[in-house]
Amino acid sequence: MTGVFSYLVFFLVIALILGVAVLGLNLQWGFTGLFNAGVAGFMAVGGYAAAILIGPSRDAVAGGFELPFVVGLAGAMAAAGAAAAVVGVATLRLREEYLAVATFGIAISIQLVALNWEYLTGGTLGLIGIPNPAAQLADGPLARNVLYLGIVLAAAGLAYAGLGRIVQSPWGRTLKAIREDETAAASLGKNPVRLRLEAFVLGSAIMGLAGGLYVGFIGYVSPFDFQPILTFQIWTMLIVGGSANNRGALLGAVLVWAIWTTSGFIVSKVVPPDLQAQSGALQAVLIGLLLVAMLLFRPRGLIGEEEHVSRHVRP
Amino acid sequence: MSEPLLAVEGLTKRFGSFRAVDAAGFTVEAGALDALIGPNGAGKTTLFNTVSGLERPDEGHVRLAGRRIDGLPAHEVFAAGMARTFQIPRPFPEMTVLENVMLVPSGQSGERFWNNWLAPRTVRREEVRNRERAREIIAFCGLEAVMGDLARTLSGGQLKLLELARALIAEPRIILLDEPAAGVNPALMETLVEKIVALNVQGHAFLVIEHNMDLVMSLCRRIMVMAHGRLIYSGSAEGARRDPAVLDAYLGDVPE
Amino acid sequence: MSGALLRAEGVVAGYRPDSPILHGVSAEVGRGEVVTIIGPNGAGKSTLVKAIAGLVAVSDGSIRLAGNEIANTPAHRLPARGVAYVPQTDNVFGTLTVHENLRLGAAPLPRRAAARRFDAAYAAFPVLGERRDRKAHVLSGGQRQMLALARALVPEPELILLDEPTAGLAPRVAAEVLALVRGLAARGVAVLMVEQNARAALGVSDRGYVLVEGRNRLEGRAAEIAANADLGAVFLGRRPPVRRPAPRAGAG
Amino acid sequence: MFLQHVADGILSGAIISLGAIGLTLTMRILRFANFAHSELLTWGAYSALVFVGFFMAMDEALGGPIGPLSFGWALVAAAVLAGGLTAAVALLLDRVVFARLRGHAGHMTLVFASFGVALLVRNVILMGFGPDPFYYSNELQIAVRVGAVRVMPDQIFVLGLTAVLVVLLHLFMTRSRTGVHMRAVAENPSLARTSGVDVDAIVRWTWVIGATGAAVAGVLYGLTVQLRPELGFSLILPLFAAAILGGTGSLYGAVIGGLVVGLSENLSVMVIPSGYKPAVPFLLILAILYFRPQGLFGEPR
Repeated sequence: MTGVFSYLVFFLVIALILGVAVLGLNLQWGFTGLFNAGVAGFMAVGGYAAAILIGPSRDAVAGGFELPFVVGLAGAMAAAGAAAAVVGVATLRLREEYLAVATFGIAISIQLVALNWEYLTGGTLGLIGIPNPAAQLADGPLARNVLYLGIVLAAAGLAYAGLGRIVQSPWGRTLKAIREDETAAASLGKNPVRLRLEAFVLGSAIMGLAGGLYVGFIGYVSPFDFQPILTFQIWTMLIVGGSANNRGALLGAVLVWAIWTTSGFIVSKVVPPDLQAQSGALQAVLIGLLLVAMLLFRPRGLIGEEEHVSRHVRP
Repeated sequence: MSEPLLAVEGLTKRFGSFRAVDAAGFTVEAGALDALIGPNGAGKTTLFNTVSGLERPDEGHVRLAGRRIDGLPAHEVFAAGMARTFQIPRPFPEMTVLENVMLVPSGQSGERFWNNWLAPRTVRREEVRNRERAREIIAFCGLEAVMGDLARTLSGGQLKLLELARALIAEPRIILLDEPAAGVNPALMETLVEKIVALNVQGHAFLVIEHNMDLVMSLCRRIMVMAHGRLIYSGSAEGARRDPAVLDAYLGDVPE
Repeated sequence: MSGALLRAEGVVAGYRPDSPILHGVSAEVGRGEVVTIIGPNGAGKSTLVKAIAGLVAVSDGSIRLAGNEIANTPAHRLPARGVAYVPQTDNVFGTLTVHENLRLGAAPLPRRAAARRFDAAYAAFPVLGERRDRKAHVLSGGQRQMLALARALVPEPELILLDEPTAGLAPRVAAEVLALVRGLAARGVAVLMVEQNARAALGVSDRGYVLVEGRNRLEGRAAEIAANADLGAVFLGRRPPVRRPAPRAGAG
Repeated sequence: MFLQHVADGILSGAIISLGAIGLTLTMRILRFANFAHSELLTWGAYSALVFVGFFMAMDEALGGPIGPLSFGWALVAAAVLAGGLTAAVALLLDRVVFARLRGHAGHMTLVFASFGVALLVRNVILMGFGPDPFYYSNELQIAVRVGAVRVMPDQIFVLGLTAVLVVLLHLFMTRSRTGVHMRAVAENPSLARTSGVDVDAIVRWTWVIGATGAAVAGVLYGLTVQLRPELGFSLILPLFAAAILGGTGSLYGAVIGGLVVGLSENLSVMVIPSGYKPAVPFLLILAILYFRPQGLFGEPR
């Protein structure tokens, strides 16, 4: 029974961390219509930033500032936001496809930096020994994980509440108007470039937060934690849950992560261990099918967009 | 008082070698209700687009209450006090009528991201005021019954009224209406005309592109006629009907 | 007019089914006849030719070509059935050469039949032959209009639909284009033309229709329509100005 | 060294050009950025591998090398079949996924779907063939010296074939009726339609040409480098860079863009650590979007 419980805790920690990233993506795609093909890259930037800020000091590697976890998370958000600003300034004025291409490119480039800039990232070995903030307060792995789940819940709750509030603010209303009709919004006095950039940077910062939470939980960071498949998983979570709906985003995260881990479990029982790569591929095919099928047959996701007026105006 | 509300001077907009607007010049006085008419392809909508900042002029000046606004992006022209509507209405379809209108006022502090966190009370106060104002204007435009409906569910005529409401809440110095009556059924058209006249009586200035000539001739005090990108007539409706150049613009020249 | 090639009757059409632009328009064109449609802005003139050309959905009424219903035929099938359409703007392929533009005209023809038609086109429009391998975007406005006409004529259509063929042209060039249009009819082609330049267009036409707000208003011989005293009122309205209270000065 | 990098750059640039031609055509005619295009290279490369095995099983001699080249007629025949099969797959994908979304959904949904399709294709290949690399031939080749540069006979073949294909494509686009129609649809679909062009047929032709080019590029990549399931994935950025550099929709732009990308990648190792080489196309894309978004040869919009 404790086995099931501890697995459930572990499952929820990861699912909710991914859920935070999905919330960030939802701000970009769901509420602003920005296509970010480099989610994993922005999470990686956050993960590494957090690791450098909170990790132990080491020879031959930068960082090791041993700062508090919260500072690490703030740094994760700032670093991912800054990366987004660089890409956004170049592409947000142009055809929307170019943002997709550029974000895809930055994710690849970030991975290259992670692999090659050993002084900063530890190269292929990554950065290890990142202190888990829950470990200092709890004894034993289960208690630690439960406590960390609390941290993740708090972070996800904050992101959810904060985003919920901001998308219903005049800021969010303007964002939505720009998504619907940029020309009309501009001729009603709104500056599309500024707002898009803000939403893109904020969404990416939230992805960075997810990256920081992930690193704090598993205790190390390496280039192999933020593979391109992660971007697909997060996209699928958003599409399954229903974009432009934050409840849908979290629901999609838990649901798709459940499908992913269950399928991984089944595949590992069925496929011989020497065909590991193939079993991973089978899982990826499942995700791909799910994404395409949702787009074709239920494009609004499980929970579609909600109609909401400014939060100060609800009856 | 010597400064006209809107002054357009030598305005030219080229697309390739084609001069869609060709050295157009005119003024609109405060409190005016002027019409801009002309045959298809005369450059009326391009003139609107160029004046309202959606297109950059190639030559010429536009002054609004004395201030140069040519070359400014659309959102800054709007902030300077000029609102416009579109020939084919451009609502935000997935937003309610109320949201469509509340969106508009410039300089809402809640439009700045951080103000929503740092000054939530100011934002709330403004929103409440904004909502009251939006409700009044929506009611004035006769859209009270659909205030909470998504804009995509509105009829063509209701969308025209929504566009008018969105323009009104900004309290612009001048409103450019691009074919307010196109695709509107006669009953709603009466309402629309009533609203425009009532607003004009209150002092709002309008410049109207309209194809329905009976409407233009009865609604507007001054008529400007545009042909081949140029302004060829400015004066009364009666005069326009008798002006040979205007007739030529509509019916073409007799070939030599 | 009983032997009309094109007979449109009670055509209801528009971009959105719930708000049609044409509310039951009828028109006929015979072989060798030039027919012009005029009317104020928003009358539905262009919509009518687009509906005949298969670009706008027809929700009611009929469009018959030599007795066969062609309403809602996919646009790309109409050239093979003898209907050519020249739009008002963007009516040549600027990135293609003059000759390649003519090859587009041969799209509905069997491959072998084309070459002879090109020779005929260059004979009819010598100016195009001189610029055979130039990209179309370097042509002047009048030359473009000729190229658009030449392209439309390559498959030897029975009916040609022209949407404002003189728009944006200098008066002298416009007159040349209209003379060409008259020449088409002399070869037995039926021409249906929308024109802004009503007097000039009626001057080369046999008959004319006046549309107002998606309905037939006047029809008849071209000269009669051009001479109709009501024409100005059709375009510029007839209702007297309404008296309104004076505005409050200076406010707003 | 410099000349060697130039030679290698032209070679990889040639392959990128072939792939980018199809990508730029889809971006222009189908009007969306197809992230699945580069997976067609992988598909083509692997299906040629299967056909080679098939021919070799029929007659061992077909695998024998042609002259100084490392491969035999089996690969030539296999490449032709792979081109056909890849075109068929592209048409199938269009029918099942893209055509259903075209016109209804927003065009970014198409981009989105192309991501899903790319993931599917890549992982189906990974499932079938595993992660280890394959080669068409185990023959060793002796490099020939051309001035200061060492090249393999296969590499000369790749360059020659690419040049021939580009010339053939040019002739197709300017001489054949379908080619002229394709260019017309790319410029103005509505006018093409009213001139009597069946635009749906042109869309199918676009897929066929793009996919065939992709398959050949994939085979050439497999021949000069190796076959890996991530072959196409690693080429996504170079292909987009070539298409955007050349000005979206321009065939010759894509060819020159491909060469620029290949050369920049290979010359970059002289200034930056080679581990960063795959980021070069991204930097090119950013630079071009900053300074000349219409591409090197495009008209400003």
